[in-house]
Amino acid sequence: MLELNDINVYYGKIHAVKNISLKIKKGELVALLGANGAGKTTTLRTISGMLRAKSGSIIFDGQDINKIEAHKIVAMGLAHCPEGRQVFSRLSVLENLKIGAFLRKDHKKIEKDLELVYSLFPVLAERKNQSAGTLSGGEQQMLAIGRSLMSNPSLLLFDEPSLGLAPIIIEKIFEVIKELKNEGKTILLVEQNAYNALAIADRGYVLETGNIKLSGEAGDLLANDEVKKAYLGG
Amino acid sequence: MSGTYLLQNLIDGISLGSIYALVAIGFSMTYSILRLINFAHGDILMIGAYSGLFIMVAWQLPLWASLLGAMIFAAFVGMLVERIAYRPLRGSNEEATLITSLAVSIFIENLGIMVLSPQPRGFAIPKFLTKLHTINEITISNMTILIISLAIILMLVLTYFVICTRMGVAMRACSENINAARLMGVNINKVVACAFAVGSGMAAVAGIMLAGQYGRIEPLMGFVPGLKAFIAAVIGGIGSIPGAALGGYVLGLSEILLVALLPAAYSGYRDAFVFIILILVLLFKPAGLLGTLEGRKV
Amino acid sequence: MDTVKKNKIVLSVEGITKKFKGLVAVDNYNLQLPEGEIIGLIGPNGAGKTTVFNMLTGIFPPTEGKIMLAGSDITGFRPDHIVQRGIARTFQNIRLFSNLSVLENVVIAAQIRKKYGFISTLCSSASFTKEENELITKAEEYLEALGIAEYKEQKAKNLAYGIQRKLEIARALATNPLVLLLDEPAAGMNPQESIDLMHTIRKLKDEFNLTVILIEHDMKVVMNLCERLQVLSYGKILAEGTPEEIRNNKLVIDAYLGRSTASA
Amino acid sequence: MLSRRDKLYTGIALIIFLGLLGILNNTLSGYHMRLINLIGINIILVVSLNLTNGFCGVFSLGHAGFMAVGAYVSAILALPLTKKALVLPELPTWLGSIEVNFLLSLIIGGLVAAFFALLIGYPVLRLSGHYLAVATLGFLIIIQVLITQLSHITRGARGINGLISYTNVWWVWGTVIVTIYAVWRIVNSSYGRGMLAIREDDLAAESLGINLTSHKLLAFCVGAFFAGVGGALWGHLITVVNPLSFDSNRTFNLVVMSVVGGMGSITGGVIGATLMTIVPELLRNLEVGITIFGMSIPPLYGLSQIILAGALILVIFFRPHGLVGNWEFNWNFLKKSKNISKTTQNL
Amino acid sequence: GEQKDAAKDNEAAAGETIKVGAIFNLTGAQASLDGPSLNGFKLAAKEINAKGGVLGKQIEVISIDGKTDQTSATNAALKLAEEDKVVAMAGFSDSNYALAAGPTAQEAGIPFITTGATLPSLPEQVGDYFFLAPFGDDAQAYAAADYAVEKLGSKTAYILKDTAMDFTMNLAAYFEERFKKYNGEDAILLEDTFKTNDQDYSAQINRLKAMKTKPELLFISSGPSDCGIIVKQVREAGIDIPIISGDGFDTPLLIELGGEGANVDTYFATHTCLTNEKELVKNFVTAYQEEYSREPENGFAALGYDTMYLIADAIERANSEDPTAIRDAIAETQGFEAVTGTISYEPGNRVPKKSVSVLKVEDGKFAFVEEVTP
Ligand SMILES: Nc1ncnc2c1ncn2[C@@H]1O[C@H](COP(=O)(O)OP(=O)(O)OP(=O)(O)O)[C@@H](O)[C@H]1O
Ligand SMILES: Nc1ncnc2c1ncn2[C@@H]1O[C@H](COP(=O)(O)OP(=O)(O)OP(=O)(O)O)[C@@H](O)[C@H]1O
Ligand SMILES: [Mg+2]
Ligand SMILES: [Mg+2]
Repeated sequence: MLELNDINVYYGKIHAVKNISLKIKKGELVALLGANGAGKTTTLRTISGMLRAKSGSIIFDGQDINKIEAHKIVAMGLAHCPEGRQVFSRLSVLENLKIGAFLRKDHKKIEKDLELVYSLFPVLAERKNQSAGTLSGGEQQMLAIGRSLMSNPSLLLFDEPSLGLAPIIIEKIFEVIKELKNEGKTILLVEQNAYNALAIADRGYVLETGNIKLSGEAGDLLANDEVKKAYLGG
Repeated sequence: MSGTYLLQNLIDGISLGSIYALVAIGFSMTYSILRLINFAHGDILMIGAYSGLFIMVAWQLPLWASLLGAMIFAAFVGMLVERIAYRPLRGSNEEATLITSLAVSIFIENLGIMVLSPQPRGFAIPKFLTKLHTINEITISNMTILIISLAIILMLVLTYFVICTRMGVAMRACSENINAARLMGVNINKVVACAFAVGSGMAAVAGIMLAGQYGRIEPLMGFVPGLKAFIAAVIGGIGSIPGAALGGYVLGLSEILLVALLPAAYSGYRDAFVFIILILVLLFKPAGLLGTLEGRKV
Repeated sequence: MDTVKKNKIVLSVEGITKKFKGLVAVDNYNLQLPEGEIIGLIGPNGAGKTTVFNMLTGIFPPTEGKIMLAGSDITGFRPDHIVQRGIARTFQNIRLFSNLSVLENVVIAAQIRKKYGFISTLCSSASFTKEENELITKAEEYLEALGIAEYKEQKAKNLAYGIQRKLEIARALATNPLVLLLDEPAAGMNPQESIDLMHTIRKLKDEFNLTVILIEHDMKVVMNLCERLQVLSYGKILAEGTPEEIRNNKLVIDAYLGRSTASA
Repeated sequence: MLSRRDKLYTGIALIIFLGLLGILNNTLSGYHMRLINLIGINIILVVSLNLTNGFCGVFSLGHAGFMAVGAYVSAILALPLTKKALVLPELPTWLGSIEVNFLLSLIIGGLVAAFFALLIGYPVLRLSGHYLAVATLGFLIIIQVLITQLSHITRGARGINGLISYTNVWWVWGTVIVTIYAVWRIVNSSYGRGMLAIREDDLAAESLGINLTSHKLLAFCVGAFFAGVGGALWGHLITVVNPLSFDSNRTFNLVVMSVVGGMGSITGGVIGATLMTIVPELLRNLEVGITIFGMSIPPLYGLSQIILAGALILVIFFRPHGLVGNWEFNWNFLKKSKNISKTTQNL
Repeated sequence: GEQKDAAKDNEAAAGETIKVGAIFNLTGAQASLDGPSLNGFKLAAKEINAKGGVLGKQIEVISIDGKTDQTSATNAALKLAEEDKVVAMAGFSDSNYALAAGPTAQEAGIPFITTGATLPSLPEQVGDYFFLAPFGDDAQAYAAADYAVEKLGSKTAYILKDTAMDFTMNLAAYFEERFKKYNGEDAILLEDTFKTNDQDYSAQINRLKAMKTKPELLFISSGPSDCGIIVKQVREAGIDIPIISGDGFDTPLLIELGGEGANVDTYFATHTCLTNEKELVKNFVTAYQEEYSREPENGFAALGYDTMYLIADAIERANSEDPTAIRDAIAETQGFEAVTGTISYEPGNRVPKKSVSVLKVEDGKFAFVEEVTP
């Protein structure tokens, strides 16, 4: 479904992503791990068209999307829940969610998805008319996840969805992600919380300073000594 | 001071305020999305007025047609300016875009002086618009009525557009966070171009109204209204369309009423008083009349 | 732990409340904080933890209640006055001076105690030079203490996330506080980095004789570091006690911890 | 802080520079010397503007207003008594009967401007961003109105003419050196760091013990002081001041110089002011009618401004943070060749 | 920018040219006044050159844009004096800029004739190298007051003046002085103000309408850019007492913008009437039309034209290219016939004694009413 071939990404002179290749099959949940600054966010931003790879190709649904503008990639069925939430702070919670469904025209289904998001995150229903900027950090994170679900995507990119959340919510979010996978969505998950991520993922990649260092089945990675030492705190 | 005197001044203030409001609304369209103080907005207004005059004189078309034509032409120029001068700087710092817009303004003004000659020209409006109505010693011309109603109609239409249409929602999203808007599938180039088109079209309307009301156009006519639009938009609250309109009315009304209410010997102090009022407004409402202070969320 | 309890109270908070247009973000929050303690403030997202910090540091004045630091009332003081009295903080969303160097970031915080005046600045007097040099040495010490001295010439925005977090702590320390407020210092760190951070905080506490309030969602860090925990929920204190007590508190499990974390 | 080596280099450079000025002063035509003086005055204005707009992040559009205050105060004070009775007969007696030497009039002009900055800054500096820009623009307009209306002191729209052309290369460049020195001292002190912190994140700065108001006020007042002195020098160069001399266009002009050079840098201010003074004069030479193949094209007045505008857009396009950004001049390039690459990289 | 008019080969033939400097504000707010002036100035130079120039040499007009900016104006003057070595300079329709550039010329010892600034004290303020080509504000204001009192029989007046311009403030002051001399201290019923380019005068007009005793005359002291709009708005508000003003009204804009309103009792005192039947005037108008394919935009075009001839005449009489000699010759000018009237400088006075024309708007045209020498 998604295939990255030898992509290289730069910020000016900084070479943030070096020759990365990865593959995600339809319906798979893949975890992308790595220390701070490894290039995880950069990779996701390149996939969703926010950044351009200098070389390499990104194949999504059989089409090279590296030169395609971000909004067209979204129209192809990709949703990206960005790092740092990026909610529209002066718009209300409800408006934020509606913008998530910006490209959709099936109003009935949108209403249904809205209910679904509310049932996943009841706080959002309580706060639906509050402006998003005044939500607490965790509430904003829920809003960002909810918003990315609203486009009814086939491929989801999550960038550290558990950042700053209460344990009980983290649990919930991983459940939600698992459920999404069960529904048949394809998911690329960037996480610091490597335990939880690998626990629900099919496969994983480990990035280090812009390079892919390790990859394999989730279970194997969990058991890998190197991974344990570097990322699992043991 | 008689009631009619006050009423007459109120009407005149609203009429002047309507023109400021028209300019300010257009200004704030682009201002809210790109945080761009578009000093060239006043010059687009000038282009709108000249093209309106051209359509009326050269093609002998009626006022509504020249309004429409001028809007289209100004929208085109606005989009062109955005494409050439502002888009390459998208996402850059505020000062950079500010200077660019100043440069664009200098460019257009001097081109105007070279091409159109610095001589002011008369701008004649159809006879029926100059007709005066007198009720109880209060006079009001059809032109004034047209200006006020056009301002109100355009304001409502735009508010509807921004709140209810998809493009409008996309604009608001962009004005909050351009990158997140892209992730929602919003084509920001289209949105920004559209904002410039709408803003410039509004400027053209304002330009023709200004020219019609005062009967004169010249290449530098945009400078003062452009500055006032900036002031009005800020006073109203950055990014708020009703705010920009309100700011325009506050400015227009205070300019007229201060002269009317101050003794003649002090009317020269008008602008000082206007700005003292505006500074006071800002001190009590630091985010403008209708703006919301982005909460000190930590 | 008993010895700690006997210590005198540095920070005493009596019934502070914060309302935002109808929403009661914090409701009657109380705290008696003895010198040298690390207390954990946990609770669901939106419970009002950061708001408590904001009130303590003067970002918002509390709607009601009183804050006493080392015996004097600081309620409603401006943030800069409060830091001078001795409460420093880090921010949940990192707020470094991103275009300035790491060293400058810390010197800015350290200069809170400088004494030279404007005239000596203009004529570059001896006292000016001496104090400036002292400030830089001081700042370097704090960077050393957090183990990030090697980055001192770099711009803050070019640092990796974890380093930025540490820099925020160094910066807060440089104001020489009595009480340090840490707002989710481990957010965005992987488990190994969190553990390293935990050790750092403990070391700093001893080295600088600090009293700490810690907001954190990483239970491993909280449970290991704190002697006492307060749980906020919907702005109210839901529970208070030792990590052990909190871990087994049914209310807290339901509202915050969830089954798996509690059992982990 | 400068190392001993840097102090030496700076001293030598200063002596060479002053010597050069002396030589130029005796060889160049008055026209060219005037350009050199204008460059100096613009440097004073732009470097002082950078203190607020660049270092402190307080975007003020009121600089021309402070110039006006300084220029008028100094003009009125330094006008010889005989002329004063003629030109400004309505002055209050105490003002009408004093004549102050030029240096003192410059300083008083600057101080009065700084005092105005204190008055307006105290309420207004709590605003931020464009709100502050509008409020300071308002201040400029209020000053203009006052000058126009208080005609018994200022002669209103007529302006005060016949000022003695005290301003010469030594006054100007002496002030330039003082300005740069003072701003440089401030920037490299706790005050300057506080300003930078406020620019980067005012909330964090406040939470680290920085008093926002006093730091912003300091930047604003010092900036205004030098703007006042610069305005006074300008007035005694042109020898006539009137309200139109200090309008919003002049403020915008200064802002352009500041942004083109680099707002957060003294070096940037110097470069921006120099370029934006010289280039428009040079561009005048383009406004000449030419004859090609028997077709004569009349001179296109306004062409130089159009070209300048185009050039500005290009500069900003390639260097959105100005020509030097936040880079500051230093002597490192003299050290060793391997350091050269480092400095140019910073550029 | 500068411009070297004479073709290169021409120059070679004559050996060299006589350089005359022209500083006009060709861009910025003053451009609409100064542009026509420069046109007139250059037209005259061209005519003179076609007739063989002066002292057997061609005149080369070096023109620099003052950009409506005092700094640019002084730079330009210095450049002309020191780089281009002109023998005389001319320019500006506004005293602010004349006051900036004039002293530079004075210091360099080069005569400067302002084509359009009418502040009578200018020469006194700048020095003995500075001359006015037009009459002073006092002359036109007195002429207007005289006409109003003697011919229109006005006993009371209302004054509306632009406070942003030196010219309008002075004009109003001189008018007031003269009018009060005729009709007593209380003759001015109200004095109101506005600012250049205000565009909306309704508040002032409302106050005028609300006055208890209505004045018999409106004196409107405005510049060319505002006059039409003011007249239009005054008339639209239903006020039809006579309006009178100075040369600020001498612009086609008065008719174009004033519309019907301008046809109602609107008078002004100015330099000349371009529809005048005088030979000189007619020749000028045709030559201007031929050169620029449009009517002279305003009276300043004629003043620019006259100034060039005035300078050429002085050079001829001085029989020298020495600036000081030329200055002396200008100062001795007597009975010089120009489009804008006869120019004579009385000894020690560098404001010419010139006749003032009073014009009236009739059927959308300027009509000559009378010529007075106040
Ligand atoms: N806007 C930017 N400009 C310059 N460099 C950047 C920018 N964004 C990221 N980088 C650099 O690129 C590298 C990769 O960053 P990236 O954000 O992709 O890391 P990450 O793996 O997502 O880390 P984290 O876990 O902290 O989110 C880092 O060295 C970072 O400093
Ligand atoms: N400036 C504000 N205006 C309005 N409401 C606010 C503001 N700041 C916070 N709130 C509200 O107050 C509540 C408490 O917020 P706070 O940021 O203190 O939560 P928190 O406990 O820190 O949560 P998290 O763990 O997610 O950071 C939230 O519901 C939030 O929406
Ligand atoms: Mg990341
Ligand atoms: Mg929080």
